[in-house]
Amino acid sequence: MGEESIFSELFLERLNYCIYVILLLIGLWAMLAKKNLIKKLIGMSIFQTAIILFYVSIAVKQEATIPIYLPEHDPHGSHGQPSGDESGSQTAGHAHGPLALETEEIKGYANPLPHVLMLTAIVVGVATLGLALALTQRIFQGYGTIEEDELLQKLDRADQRASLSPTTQKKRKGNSRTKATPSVIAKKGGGAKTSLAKNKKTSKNQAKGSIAKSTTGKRQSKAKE
Amino acid sequence: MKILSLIPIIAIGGLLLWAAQDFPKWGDVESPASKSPVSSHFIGKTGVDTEVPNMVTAVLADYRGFDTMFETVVVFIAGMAVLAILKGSTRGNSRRKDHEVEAEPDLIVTNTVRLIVPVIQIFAFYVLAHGHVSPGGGFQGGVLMGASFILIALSWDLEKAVSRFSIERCMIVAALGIVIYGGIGLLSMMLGGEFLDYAELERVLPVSREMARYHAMLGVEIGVGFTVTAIMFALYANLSSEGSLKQGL
Amino acid sequence: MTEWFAMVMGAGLFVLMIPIIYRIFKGPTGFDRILGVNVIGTKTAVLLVIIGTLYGRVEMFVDFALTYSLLNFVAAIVVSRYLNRTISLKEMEAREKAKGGAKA
Amino acid sequence: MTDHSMICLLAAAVENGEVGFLPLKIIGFASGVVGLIFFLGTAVGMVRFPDFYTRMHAAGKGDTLSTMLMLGGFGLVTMEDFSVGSWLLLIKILAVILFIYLTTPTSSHALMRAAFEDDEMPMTEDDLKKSKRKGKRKK
Repeated sequence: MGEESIFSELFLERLNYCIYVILLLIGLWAMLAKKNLIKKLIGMSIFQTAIILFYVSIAVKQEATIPIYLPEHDPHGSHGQPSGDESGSQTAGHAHGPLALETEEIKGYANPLPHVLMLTAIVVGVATLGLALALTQRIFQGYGTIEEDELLQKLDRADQRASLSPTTQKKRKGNSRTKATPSVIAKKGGGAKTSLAKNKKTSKNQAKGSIAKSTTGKRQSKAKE
Repeated sequence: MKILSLIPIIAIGGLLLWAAQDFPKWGDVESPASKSPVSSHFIGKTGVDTEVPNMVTAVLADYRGFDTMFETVVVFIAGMAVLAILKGSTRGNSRRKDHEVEAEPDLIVTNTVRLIVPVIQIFAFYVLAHGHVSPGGGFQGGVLMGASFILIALSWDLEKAVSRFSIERCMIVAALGIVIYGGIGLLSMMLGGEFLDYAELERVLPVSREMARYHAMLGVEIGVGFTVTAIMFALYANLSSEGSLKQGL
Repeated sequence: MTEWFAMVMGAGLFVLMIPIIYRIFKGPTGFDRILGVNVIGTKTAVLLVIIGTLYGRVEMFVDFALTYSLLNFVAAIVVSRYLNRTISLKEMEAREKAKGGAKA
Repeated sequence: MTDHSMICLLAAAVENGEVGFLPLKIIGFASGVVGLIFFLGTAVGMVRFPDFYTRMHAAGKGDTLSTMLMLGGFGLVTMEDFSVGSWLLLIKILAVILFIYLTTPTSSHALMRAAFEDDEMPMTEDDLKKSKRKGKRKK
């Protein structure tokens, strides 16, 4: 009996919360288990969506409409006269002046506060997502990868190299290994990167001319077909 | 690693599902959020206080004005941070430039975009200005306006869009939006009220206290719209071209 | 009467979206998936109008429909442009690799 | 089935005198149902057609036309009275229709172009025969 009632309470009457929990867990799992930084960001977005859905569903009331006044409650009274409906006794006196709604009428509108909170949350979510994407791009430029384990390996290697070189050893005497200043790492990683990039660049410049030719060849063959 | 991370996730899921039993049912009228005096005050008194039919706009721009102002500042700071992160990164870009594909703008897409971009911009103004009576407001109008510039950047290339709306101008417009918002707040403070107490603007505007709040809300939304437009476009331009502002997506 | 019509139309749309979702899941190429997403996005504008009719506030929901169709168009253009670029980038990289192998 | 029940409902409504502007409503209902039929064509085409370009043909055309018809039908159905508000509503719905008329073909064109640059070649008759043979062998 107890088991069944829990089941019906959870999966029949509160199905929406189950959906949000599943969405949230998908997002959390992506953030924890995926190695790719972009996939982690996608997980973060899914997590955020679950939270937003949860808040919006709190605002739902049965038999209620969206939180914008209906024409009969419009403060300016320009759209339609109340003309003695259920609220007629109150509004008949001053048709044009706005009136505070009564308890019964308040039940007819959804709660606006969660909508406002989520509106701002969405905007801030976009801003943080943009910032995170920018950081990811910078990481890719610096290290050539956005896979987490490769990134950690490269960081370790850069750390070791930094600890071997005498100039940086003086600087970091007091610090522990993990506290290596980020600028040193960035320099080392960047330095390695530039030499690689230079090598690549020369080979690419050589290849460029032939690629252009081959692409035009491809186009022509397409056109013939 | 994947299996290891499943353990806390299952634990969290179980906890959340266990807690979900105590939550109100779907659409419950008696739920704490719907029964709270804050909610019923917002629903019942918005018309009296501000004469704005759209409660969401009223709560966003008036009752929670501080929140929205710093929200706008957050958007502005995010745009500036993206600019600062990607601006100095010319080193990585050289790697990509050799690759650039000869992507000439498509005739059909450019002509369609030429037709609909003005429509989108007018619609964005409508959404921004009509946000008091229909769904809309500063954020939504700003996003639509930013989308029109992004559409230009997509169908031609980024240089064309940036030549219309350069990043420096973007940041100036974004800052201008915040200045408009804060300026309205400061103006109401100078007129004897508190910060963002729009009702005091009745001394400047030839309207009643409620209508002063109504019109001040429109000004505030315009400020928000400026900032969001500029930052949306700046984010797209910087992220799609890795900070070089050339070629783009 | 109008509500009946809206309900029938909404149910019909919902049922007919299922084959398209099947195509999104199965689609041999990525373009099939994007095409399916685009179709569903266009139909969502209609669904928004239907929901507005059911709630009796169409004049509010039409704005949503217009905005949604607009952003759907932007998304389709973004995706096609992005795929166009990444594909040619990949092609070039593959060719470079082949070239390097031949040289070595 | 749906058409039959719709007609029954419509007849009942006419007898009761519920329907205000009948011709407009009937045109609206009819165009909505026609739009649904076109969308059925799109759905079937998306599943049944063999390669990407034929699917795009089904999606691009059927989707645009069915969306326009359905929205137009709803625009006519919601014309309850000829007040300013309902005219505004009709104009807004017409704006959505115009927008979809312009943008959906364009986006499918852009997708088609992207696919063509990707060396996704259209299926020829020989390919079709081959795939049919394969399917028969599988069965």
